Amino acid sequence: MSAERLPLTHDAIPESRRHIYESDPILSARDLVITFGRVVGLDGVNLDLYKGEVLAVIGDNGAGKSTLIKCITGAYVPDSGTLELEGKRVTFRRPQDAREAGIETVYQQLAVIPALDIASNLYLAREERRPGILGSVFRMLDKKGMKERAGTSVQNLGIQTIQNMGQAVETLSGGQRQAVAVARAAAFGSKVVVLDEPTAALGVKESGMVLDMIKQLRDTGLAVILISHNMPHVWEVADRIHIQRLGGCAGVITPQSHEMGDGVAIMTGAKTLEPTA
Amino acid sequence: MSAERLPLTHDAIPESRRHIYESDPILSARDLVITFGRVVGLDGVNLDLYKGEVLAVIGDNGAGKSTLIKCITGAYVPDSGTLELEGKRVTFRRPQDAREAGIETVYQQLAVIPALDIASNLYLAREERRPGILGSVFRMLDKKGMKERAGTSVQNLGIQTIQNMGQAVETLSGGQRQAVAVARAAAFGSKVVVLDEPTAALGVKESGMVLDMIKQLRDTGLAVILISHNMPHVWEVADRIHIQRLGGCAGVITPQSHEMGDGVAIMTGAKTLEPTA
Amino acid sequence: NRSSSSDTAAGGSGGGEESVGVTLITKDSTNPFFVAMQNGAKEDAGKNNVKLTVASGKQEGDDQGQITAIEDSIARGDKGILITPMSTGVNAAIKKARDAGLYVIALDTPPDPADTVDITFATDNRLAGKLDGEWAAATLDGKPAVIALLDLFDDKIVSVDYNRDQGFLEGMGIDVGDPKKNGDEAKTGKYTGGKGGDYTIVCNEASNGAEDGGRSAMERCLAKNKDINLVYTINEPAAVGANAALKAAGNSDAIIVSVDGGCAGVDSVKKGVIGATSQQYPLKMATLGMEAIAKIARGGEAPKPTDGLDFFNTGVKLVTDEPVDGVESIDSTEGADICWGK
Amino acid sequence: MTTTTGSAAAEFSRRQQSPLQRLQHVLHGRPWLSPLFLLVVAFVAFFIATPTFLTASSMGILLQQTAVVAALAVGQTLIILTAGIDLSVGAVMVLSMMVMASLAADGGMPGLIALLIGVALATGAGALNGFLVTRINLPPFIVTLGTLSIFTAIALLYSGGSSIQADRMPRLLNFLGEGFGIGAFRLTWGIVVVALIYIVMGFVISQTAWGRYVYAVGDDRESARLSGVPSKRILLGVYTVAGLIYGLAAWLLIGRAGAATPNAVPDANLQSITAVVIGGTSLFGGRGTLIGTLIGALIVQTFAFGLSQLGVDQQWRYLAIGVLVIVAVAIDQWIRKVKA
Amino acid sequence: MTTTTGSAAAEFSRRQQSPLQRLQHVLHGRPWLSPLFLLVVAFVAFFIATPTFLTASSMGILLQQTAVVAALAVGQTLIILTAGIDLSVGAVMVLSMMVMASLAADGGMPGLIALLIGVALATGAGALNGFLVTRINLPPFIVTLGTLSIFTAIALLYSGGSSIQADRMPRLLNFLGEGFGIGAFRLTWGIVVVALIYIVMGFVISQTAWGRYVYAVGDDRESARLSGVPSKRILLGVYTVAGLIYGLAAWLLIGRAGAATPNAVPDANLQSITAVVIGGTSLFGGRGTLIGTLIGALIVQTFAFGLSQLGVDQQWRYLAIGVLVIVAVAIDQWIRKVKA
Ligand SMILES: Nc1ncnc2c1ncn2[C@@H]1O[C@H](COP(=O)(O)OP(=O)(O)OP(=O)(O)O)[C@@H](O)[C@H]1O
Ligand SMILES: Nc1ncnc2c1ncn2[C@@H]1O[C@H](COP(=O)(O)OP(=O)(O)OP(=O)(O)O)[C@@H](O)[C@H]1O
Ligand SMILES: [Mg+2]
Ligand SMILES: [Mg+2]
Repeated sequence: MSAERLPLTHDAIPESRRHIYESDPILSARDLVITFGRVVGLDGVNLDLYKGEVLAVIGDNGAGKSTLIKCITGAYVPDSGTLELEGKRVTFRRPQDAREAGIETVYQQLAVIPALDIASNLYLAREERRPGILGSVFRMLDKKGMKERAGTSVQNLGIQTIQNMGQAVETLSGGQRQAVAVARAAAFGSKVVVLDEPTAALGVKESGMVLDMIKQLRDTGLAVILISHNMPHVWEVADRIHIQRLGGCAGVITPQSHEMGDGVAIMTGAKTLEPTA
Repeated sequence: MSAERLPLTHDAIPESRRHIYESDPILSARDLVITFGRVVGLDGVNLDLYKGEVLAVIGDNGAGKSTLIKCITGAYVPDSGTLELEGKRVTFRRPQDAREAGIETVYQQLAVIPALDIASNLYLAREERRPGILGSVFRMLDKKGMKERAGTSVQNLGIQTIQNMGQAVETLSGGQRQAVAVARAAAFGSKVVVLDEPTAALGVKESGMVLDMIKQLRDTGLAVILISHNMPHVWEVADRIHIQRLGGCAGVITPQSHEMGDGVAIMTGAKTLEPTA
Repeated sequence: NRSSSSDTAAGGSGGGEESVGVTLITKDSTNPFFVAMQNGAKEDAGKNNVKLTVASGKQEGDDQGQITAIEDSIARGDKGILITPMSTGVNAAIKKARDAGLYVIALDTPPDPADTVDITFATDNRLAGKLDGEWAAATLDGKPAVIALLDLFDDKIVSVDYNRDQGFLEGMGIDVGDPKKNGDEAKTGKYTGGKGGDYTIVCNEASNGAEDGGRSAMERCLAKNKDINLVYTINEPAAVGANAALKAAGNSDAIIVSVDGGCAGVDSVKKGVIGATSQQYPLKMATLGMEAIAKIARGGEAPKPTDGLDFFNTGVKLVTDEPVDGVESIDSTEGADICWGK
Repeated sequence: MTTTTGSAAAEFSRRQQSPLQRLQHVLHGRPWLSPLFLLVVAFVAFFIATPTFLTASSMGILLQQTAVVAALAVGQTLIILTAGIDLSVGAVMVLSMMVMASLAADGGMPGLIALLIGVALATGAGALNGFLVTRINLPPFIVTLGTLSIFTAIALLYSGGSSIQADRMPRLLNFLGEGFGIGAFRLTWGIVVVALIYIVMGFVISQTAWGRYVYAVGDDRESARLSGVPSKRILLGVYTVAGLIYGLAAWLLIGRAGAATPNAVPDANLQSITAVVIGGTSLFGGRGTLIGTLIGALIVQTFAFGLSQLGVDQQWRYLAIGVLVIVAVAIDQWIRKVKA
Repeated sequence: MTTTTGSAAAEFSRRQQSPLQRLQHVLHGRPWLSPLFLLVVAFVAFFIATPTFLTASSMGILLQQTAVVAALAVGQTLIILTAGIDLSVGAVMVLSMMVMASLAADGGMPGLIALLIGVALATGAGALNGFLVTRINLPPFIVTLGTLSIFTAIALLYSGGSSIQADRMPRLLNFLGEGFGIGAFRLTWGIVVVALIYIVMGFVISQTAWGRYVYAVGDDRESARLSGVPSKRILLGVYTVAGLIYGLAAWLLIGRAGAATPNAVPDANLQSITAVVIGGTSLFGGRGTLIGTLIGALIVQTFAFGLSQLGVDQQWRYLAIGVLVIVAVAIDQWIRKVKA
């Protein structure tokens, strides 16, 4: 049933991590196309994602990275193209569908609710109920518990400047807000975690902690898609790198097969990647 | 009339650039304090900015960087503290006041109008009118001219993926949107340009072009405040570095006096800066 | 009984004649008075081979709605218009219609000036109020009157509102100040109707002419003075609401008077909820008006005003089961037979 | 008192708070305190100005007069919290009222069945609004503007414009108008029903996930959607629940008016919206409380009642209410903005 | 045809466009095309259904019937573009009308002076709304809900509820009701004034910086402020200009009704808002056009007129208009969403 695998540049993947690519991809996208009026968003993009790997997506501004992951996570419904999760065809009509299938996403625009506080945002659509009859019959939220756990999650990302966990998210600094979104994805992703520029607004220390978190997620067997403009970050954590260019895919490389400079050159079109067999 | 200068670590500034500090600061802030309910935003911050210099502001997430520049540019009115522009006391009640005084700002949240197109956003509150009677009497906008010039400005920042200059800003990618905001500040700043994380969403090439732009602005005699989490960028372009920590200023260093690692250590509180005489 | 209308209709109308377009324009479509008028007219339209279009303002005060309806009627090529004019604001439009050759009959409310329309089929709202007042004064039999006035609106001033209210006070023998302004009379003094006596006006409250509004209005009046013994209401729905409030407050002595004499209202008289109500005949107005227009359109003669009046009086009768001397009235059984003018 | 997380944050907020700042903080968390303050002021003022205002019987009446609008305002609050608006609230109530009354009076149905059909109809009407908002993606203002005309017209056509008196209906339909009380302070069963509606819905929107979704959808619908909130289902639910509440209000209104009339509460939409907004709920969605709405409804009614007790003329009263609306919200803004 | 910038972008958009996509693009740039389409459909349908609809005289009448609401809707559009709403539109107009009529009729003032005072009063009333919105920072809904009551009450108290006939006023005040025409197609000077208002304001909001600020403030007030747009001044200006337009509408209305009546056009607020929204303007601000508003006003009036020519009864007409409002906006949504 499942789509044919995309070719892998096996030799460029270190021995220690080859086992990842022995099983079938957890997520495959084929020929994704989306247009907005006369603007072309995606122009037939293919993507394979394996359990336990970090797939980075890089590309110029406006290359279609965010559009690509939106099509994968149900935020956009592509005009054409197919999606397979664990070998089964899926169509996500809404982000909720993708979430329920185990794909957790941090969108570039963060998707936090300004007026709700940090804990409410972290647990949004994942609320926990009180134990006992209050929870089961009256469906009462466990506000206190969620607040405490939210505090821990955010601190785990190194954000220590939040003075009041009951603060509305709209009053947070850009980086604090991003930390809330990232903490949410990390807490709830069960199969795939998609991060669209998760460290853009974060400080040095906080970024480092997010990278650690990504590695942890990968090690527990989740698949991670990381979009970033920070090449050192990408080269540090990625297993493979999908290069997006002008709405299409300009090729997939690995940190081992190519230098950062090459990656940047390919993504800006200064160099083209010869198709590998 | 004007406030006493803050001490400068003169010896840490390269000979070639010392002349900058001979004239009086173009902008001085003293004892800025702002609170939001029971949240402390700024806790008595001082800042001097000189013509022709790039002053970087670094600090952890939530350290008060954005709050600081909002107080300087009229977006917030501080609870107490004074502001001097070219030696004269000023109070900015609205961003418009600061703009009219020659301070152009890119806020972290960008402040673009989603439904307006790129050119309209670039020229917002700076519109150009048609020549002749159409402009002077009928106050008709020079839409075509603005559109053309806007196209050039955005391309100068290396953003080549914008397919249609009439696109509403809400349909742009995160980086494209940021480029629009940066292009605006660059085009109109006459004395001071303030950039709050201008490269957060930008690609490698585009970031490089923004750094070049900053240097250009500095060379033409403008003062630039740059907030960034990207230490290599900061160390590349900054003349001095203001370190913000927990709402206060943890000290001012220069790329020559301190290593990046030291800067990060100070900003996270791992190290403290001995007050220099 | 409908004999009056079918008599006249029998003369000319036959199946073969071309139908005559008539538009009935009321003030609104929710006041039971106008609803009765519309329904009655619709039922009788076939008899005269009239093609009737019913229109109205959106609500009381909607001059523009009536003007629009008049223009629509002209454009449609109707032969005549029956209208309860909202205010003098529609006079110009009526003139336009007459200039265009339409025969315009005012119903219920005479326009100001009266010759704005071809003829008016109306009742006298002031007289309706007056009958209530006279009856109430006589019924009180010299006792002091503690009066609540439940008017129509507080956000608009309309002629029915002050005509009925001020007519009632005049009937009681109380001096009204400005006859077109509610609430500017002295709050206490002597009434001269019946045997005469002291009066106190507790309140003027707007009821919106509906049960819920009538109830709220009455409650406010009662909070000010629980000894109210005479309640004037703009129409019977308001009276029903007032009665509910009185009952809840344990006040069973107050007399309620009202205007309209609709079928439900007469029933309320029979049950003793309302002491007396001035009955008007909207249905009669509408059917007579339609007949007249049909007749004229087919070359017949125009109707004439009632002798001594500048309008064709369709009459007002006081309906009560406790008649008093000196005030002519009919009882509720009789009133029920002719309610709304059927 | 403060849940400070981590030492850095603790260090951050070491400043002392002035009493005013503390007041502001309290108000920030409980935005309905400032309308409450206004309500109390109004009570004191009217108490001083007129002896007939603060009496047991007056208070009972005030509550009864507030009941219907207060009930409608619950549905309106839910909808406004989702950044919508409901102009059809009165129309739905009237339609439901006419249907339940006529089924019982003319159709000879048992009261309970007529009541259930009437409430179900209102629920369906609400669901129709919700359907148009979520499936056809129309702005709520448009949808309810349209259904306002539609439901009103249907109610008029169905009832032929005439009203149905209470004595023709079974007791159940009138039951909410019946009262009980201690001395002169009389309450009706209708007030009890309204209180229950507030308690239940207050619990639901503040303590359950559904309630949180209502706020989230109203504050930022796209972000809520991206966060996995089933925003369409929530919206549909909100409109449906609102319809159900309007159905209950219809029952209430029969008891209150002692009749079912097609022109009852003609300005129900403005009245209910006014209560919601005076109660501190934002018309842009996502911010507000039910308790605020209740206070808002009470404020308007208190003013109307108090001014009438003072014997103020009708047109002047109309003017005063206009001023009140503005002043109430201005005070609210001012109190919240107080800064040390 | 496309202003592609740079080769990369050119390469990006090399795809062919289907005709449907092109249609969608056209509609995207001119959102008023879809209400226009509906208007045309309505014209054709009524033309077929009744002979009295598409005649020269009927068309003249249709325009006259639309004029007042169309004028009010210009002010309403401006305010809605700033994410506000004006409930006081009818009240301001009526107050201004009563004052200008009574100054001329009872006060014996020359027509021009009475007119100017009346229009100035309306402008002032608009400015008061604007002041409350910008300085006291109140939501426009609240402000205009309050001033709706206030202005209405003042107009009633001032006029004592009685109307003033045209023959008591100088000709100038009636002038806009006078007509001219070619054969049966008669226009009034009022229609000319309305056309001028549309042309002038259409130019202002689409071609000047002020117009652009109106959109910017409405779309995102905080961003506009941060961009240096003097948002308070713009808002104050918008409300003031709207007031001025309502003053002109008052003049128009005297001519149209041949009298000044204190209760005229009681649902002016809903009518004008309906026109704006059917015309494709978003109630959340920042998106919309004046030409759309004009078409919106025409659509509603066309339906009402056409149905009445068909002899449809009032209640059914209300129902039909309700359906129309929903269908009109639904079609609009649908057309814009068409995808290849
Ligand atoms: N809703 C939309 N309507 C029109 N154009 C759109 C829309 N969404 C995206 N685009 C366009 O599609 C292209 C790809 O955008 P996308 O957000 O995927 O870029 P990106 O690779 O994520 O860039 P960045 O690094 O700046 O975030 C851009 O040119 C953008 O203008
Ligand atoms: N309007 C507000 N209300 C309450 N708290 C606020 C408000 N604005 C800012 N804060 C708080 O002030 C602190 C400083 O925020 P600021 O935005 O200045 O941080 P920053 O240094 O710019 O951080 P980042 O690098 O993440 O952008 C944060 O803790 C934030 O929560
Ligand atoms: Mg992106
Ligand atoms: Mg910041």
